[in-house]
Amino acid sequence: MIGKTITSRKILLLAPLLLFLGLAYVVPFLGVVRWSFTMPEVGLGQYRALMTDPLVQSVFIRTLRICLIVTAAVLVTAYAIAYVWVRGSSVQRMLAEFCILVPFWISVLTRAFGWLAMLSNRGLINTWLQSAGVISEPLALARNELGVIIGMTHFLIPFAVFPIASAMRSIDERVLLAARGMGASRTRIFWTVFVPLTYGGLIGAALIVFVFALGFFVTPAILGGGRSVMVAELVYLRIFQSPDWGLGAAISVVLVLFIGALLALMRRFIKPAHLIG
Amino acid sequence: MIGKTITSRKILLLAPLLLFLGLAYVVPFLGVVRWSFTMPEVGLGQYRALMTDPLVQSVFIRTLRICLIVTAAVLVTAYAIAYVWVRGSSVQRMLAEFCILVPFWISVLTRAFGWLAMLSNRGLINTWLQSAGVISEPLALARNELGVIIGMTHFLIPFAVFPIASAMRSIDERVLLAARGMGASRTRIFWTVFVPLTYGGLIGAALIVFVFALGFFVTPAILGGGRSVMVAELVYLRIFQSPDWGLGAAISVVLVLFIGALLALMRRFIKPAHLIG
Amino acid sequence: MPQSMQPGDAKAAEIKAVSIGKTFGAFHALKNLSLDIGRGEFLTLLGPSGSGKTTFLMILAGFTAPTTGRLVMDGKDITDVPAEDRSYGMVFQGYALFPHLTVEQNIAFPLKVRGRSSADVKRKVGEMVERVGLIGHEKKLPAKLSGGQQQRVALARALVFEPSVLLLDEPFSALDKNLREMMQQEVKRLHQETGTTFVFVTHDQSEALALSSRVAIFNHGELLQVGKPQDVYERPSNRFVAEFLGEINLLPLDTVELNGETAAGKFEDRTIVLNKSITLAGKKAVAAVRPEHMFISASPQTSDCNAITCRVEGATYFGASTKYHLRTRSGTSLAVSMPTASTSPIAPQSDVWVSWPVHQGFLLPDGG
Amino acid sequence: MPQSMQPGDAKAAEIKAVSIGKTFGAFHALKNLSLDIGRGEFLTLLGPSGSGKTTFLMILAGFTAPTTGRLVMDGKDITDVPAEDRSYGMVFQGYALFPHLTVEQNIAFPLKVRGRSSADVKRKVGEMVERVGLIGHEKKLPAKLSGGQQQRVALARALVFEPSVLLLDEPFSALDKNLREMMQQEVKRLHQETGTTFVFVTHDQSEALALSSRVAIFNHGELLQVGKPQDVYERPSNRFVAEFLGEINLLPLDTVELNGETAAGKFEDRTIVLNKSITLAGKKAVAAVRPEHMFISASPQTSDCNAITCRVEGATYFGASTKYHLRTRSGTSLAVSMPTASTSPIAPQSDVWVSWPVHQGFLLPDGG
Repeated sequence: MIGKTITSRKILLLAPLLLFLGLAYVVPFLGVVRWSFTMPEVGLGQYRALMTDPLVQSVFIRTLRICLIVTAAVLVTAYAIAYVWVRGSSVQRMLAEFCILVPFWISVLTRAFGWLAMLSNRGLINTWLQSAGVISEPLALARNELGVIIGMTHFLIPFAVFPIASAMRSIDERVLLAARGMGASRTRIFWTVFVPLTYGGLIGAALIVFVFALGFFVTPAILGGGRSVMVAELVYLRIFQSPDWGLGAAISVVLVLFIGALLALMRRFIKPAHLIG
Repeated sequence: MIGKTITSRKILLLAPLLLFLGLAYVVPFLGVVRWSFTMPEVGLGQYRALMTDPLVQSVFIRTLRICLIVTAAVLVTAYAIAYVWVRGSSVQRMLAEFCILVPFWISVLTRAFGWLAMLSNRGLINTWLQSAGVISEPLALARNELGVIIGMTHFLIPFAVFPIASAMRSIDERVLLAARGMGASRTRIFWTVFVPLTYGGLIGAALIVFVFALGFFVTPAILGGGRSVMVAELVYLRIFQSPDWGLGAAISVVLVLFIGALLALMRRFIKPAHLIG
Repeated sequence: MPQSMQPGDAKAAEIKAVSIGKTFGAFHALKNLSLDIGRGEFLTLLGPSGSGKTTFLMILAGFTAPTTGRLVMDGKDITDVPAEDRSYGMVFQGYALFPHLTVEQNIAFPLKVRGRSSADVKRKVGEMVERVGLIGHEKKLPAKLSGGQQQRVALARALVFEPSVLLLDEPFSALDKNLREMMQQEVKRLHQETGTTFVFVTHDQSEALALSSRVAIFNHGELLQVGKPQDVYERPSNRFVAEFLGEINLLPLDTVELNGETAAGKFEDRTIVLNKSITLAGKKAVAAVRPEHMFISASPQTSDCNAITCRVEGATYFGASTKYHLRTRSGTSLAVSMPTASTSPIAPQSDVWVSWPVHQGFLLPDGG
Repeated sequence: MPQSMQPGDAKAAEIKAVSIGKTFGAFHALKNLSLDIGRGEFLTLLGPSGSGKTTFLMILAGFTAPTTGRLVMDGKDITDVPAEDRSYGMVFQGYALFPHLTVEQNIAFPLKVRGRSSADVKRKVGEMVERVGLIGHEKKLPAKLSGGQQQRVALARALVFEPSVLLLDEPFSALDKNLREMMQQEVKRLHQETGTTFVFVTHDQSEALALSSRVAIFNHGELLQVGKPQDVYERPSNRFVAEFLGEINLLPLDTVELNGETAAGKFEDRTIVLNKSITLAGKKAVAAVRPEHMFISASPQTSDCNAITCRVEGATYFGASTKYHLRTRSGTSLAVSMPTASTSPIAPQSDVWVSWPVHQGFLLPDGG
């Protein structure tokens, strides 16, 4: 009943903010777009190279494969963590909170480093297994694609926990009680009531994780040891190690357009509130 | 009235999850802790170095200063964006959503690169100003501490927007109408009603941003051009460029403890729901 | 009581709404509504949800602009005056207290907005706290108060600056029955003490009848009837008003003859005599009688009464009254409500006479 | 109607609650409560919020374990049987429908859980959809239904597997008045048709009186009285029950003398004769009379009536009845509710006689 009337006064108030948003977000991106068409010379040359260069192509395919595996791994783990967070005892909640929030805020690097300490040839796992006599040569756990997937999954879990936990939290406790009262077992309730009611959060989490994984750079660079080059890293290599700024810019533009398309798709299925927990 | 009873069955169900959380989060960190005490030799040597090394000290102080400036800059901007997002017209909301979500998901690198395209000596701003005859020499906008602050602020804004927007969203529209009905001007309502009702979100955002900024690494490395070394970058340099794994591990441990202390402090003031939007 | 809040005070305003219309897109929330609100009266806007009553209140408050029509207060056109300049008191559904301010600060807010001196603010807030019975709670935050206490803070905050009009939007909907009745008496008392014009929105017809000097009944964005509680309850102008204000029995009449002050029609071969509340030019009509105006007896009552035969189908006990469910010979179902104490139990499935005084029945148009 | 759902069906269960206690930390939600629920009866648990009525229902349902005491169903101890094995139907406050399932799928859920054949499920769901009047809505999601329709789905889902007990937790609290009355009749009808034992929780005393075969009144975790609606309304065992079930006038008596079937006491120098509902061994007591059992007249009524003099202070119009606010000579305030039609208007500030039949008054202990 209470209509929000947008008065002209309100629009005047908002104008400087909109100007700021444009300057902070739109203009820098336009700079990248310009570079992609002008470096080293004006034209579509960089986009043509992007379509034909077999190195670039193979990097794109590897990126896609890793991102899909990571998304699946993240969703399963994040669902479990969100479940403990939302429905566990108060001690379990605190523990889950700690596990989710602390790594979320500690730099990517410090955590990737933690994983190296676990997985590298000189790391905990190999040291333990060797000293226990289980293996004689260290296992190749880090600095390859497996390392990338473990590291990325670990990094992305918190981003998926939030939307899933939010969906779980919005479930009416009485709906679950009602199912129990009708004689349904806990397993049945979980699969036929609880999980379907969290689909919104799951879809949101899947899109967030996939998009984020696409733009992933730091963890693969460290854990993959340069052998699992992914798209975002390619941008970095092209810009800072070779002087090929134009191709780097072109890759950036393609990445942004792809992510934009995914977002547009997503808007049709779920509300933004689901995405941000 | 509906008590959640934790049955022993439930605890059994949760046990593997707790085990997983431990393996994924606690053990890797313990590996880092071990390194900090054992490399290159067993003892507190690395922590002693950390206390006395003037390079490490100055890096810590610079980190703290930059993080505080960034936190302030982020809060102001994020508040404005959250306001447009929560209370603007539907077009404004979509625009704000796009501006918040897209950069949030595009890799750190691609965005830092966008800023370089704006701020570098060959970038948009300097090119425009030079061609307009305003300046003859390019301004030093990137690859220094100013560049670091601009890049970090830009990167961290979305993390602050979510908790602030969440606090704004939970304000009862009728409370604002009530204030208007009593004759209060829009400015008065904003400062005496609207802003105080978002304090929870603001505190949450400030802590998130500050903690995140502390662990910051990638943006300063690119935009700062190696001159504004911050703590997390120091970890990286110590581990990958020199063989000083022990000091890197020690710095990591101190970082984690500091962040843990901040989190503990925060728990006393605000609910986790406020932190994650 | 401060001098300025005596009944009949010049501060009470009268408002004329002229041809107010409001559309939200294709939805007509209000259709060409005209209504005069008298100085110092207690007017209740009554209707089901979505009937437009709250939209009208929001237009009165200035929070929503009407699509068409004008609002005139004390002879001045206020259609375009924004809410903050109308200075009406308002009590919202859910109270809408400032959660970050104490009771005292909540009540002081409108005075501070008006730039009153702090001594003045302190005195007025103290008076108001006393008047609504909140002494001892001044320093508490709203979240620490019970529902009734929050309601009192909302009333105090809305009245402290002596507004010329107080608007109340379903203020008691969140309270339980006993508390609701207590707060109703409180609001009635405050109306008498302050003499301010009260405009009250509710969907509860007994609340409307008990509190108001006049009731305006809304449905589908239209104003159906305005009148004193007795008038709208006992002489509703149409079927919706009749049914919304309480249960009613409807007997279809075959032919209706108007006859001076009364009307007569046939129901199941018996002549029913009714008050001629509306003029029906030869159309079909129904006789309407409220359940509490009918009574059950073994033989027909004749003196100034109508009577029909019915079969008892059941009874529902409500404490003070018992409602009997009956069916006439032609199958029309009837409800008769009688004081529990007044009758010996009536056996189900027995045949009885249902009678009612001629002046208690009235005519309504058929199907509307 | 299927054979298996006839009234008096063996499927209806009887439940004995023996010394049930429940504590949450230091809070005693239920204190040593014993109650027998008869086979096929409609028992209502009535009380204010926080009185323990919902806790008791949750213990009956098996969602909450009692701290002390036992539950016995048809002679079998079920205290430790989990909710999913009790197979009671339950209707929750707010319906608790599965939002992702259609009406049909919601109703089919308990049958599928029981592994019924799909033909059986289809037939039973079809029957139930028809019985609750939801034909044409089978494929809709709950969000597309009105409040009343959602309520019907909740009832259908709770009854489709022919439970021996149906538990209802304030099922109508979200509905508006007209719809609530309609759904009350629906529930009453379903109770008669199925013959199942119904246990109903509400805080609305008129709902409790209208629906139940027996009412159990709770306060502060204690069961204060159990009885038929007429018994608890007209012969409450203590002041809380008397006041919670409806308004009541309390006249403090100086001395009470018991005298065979009646008791007599002094109020303002007049002898008041009352039914001796409780035995008061020489203690102080109050005479209790409901407002609708009193009437106002110009001269005292003497035949089997008590009468006192009062001054009229005001009147509130409620449509069917008008409530007069009066004060006795010694300052006790009284309310008298009379059918609006039955009296000529009574002028405020006039002195009148208030009378009531001897059998309508009863004694209550003073202060409790």
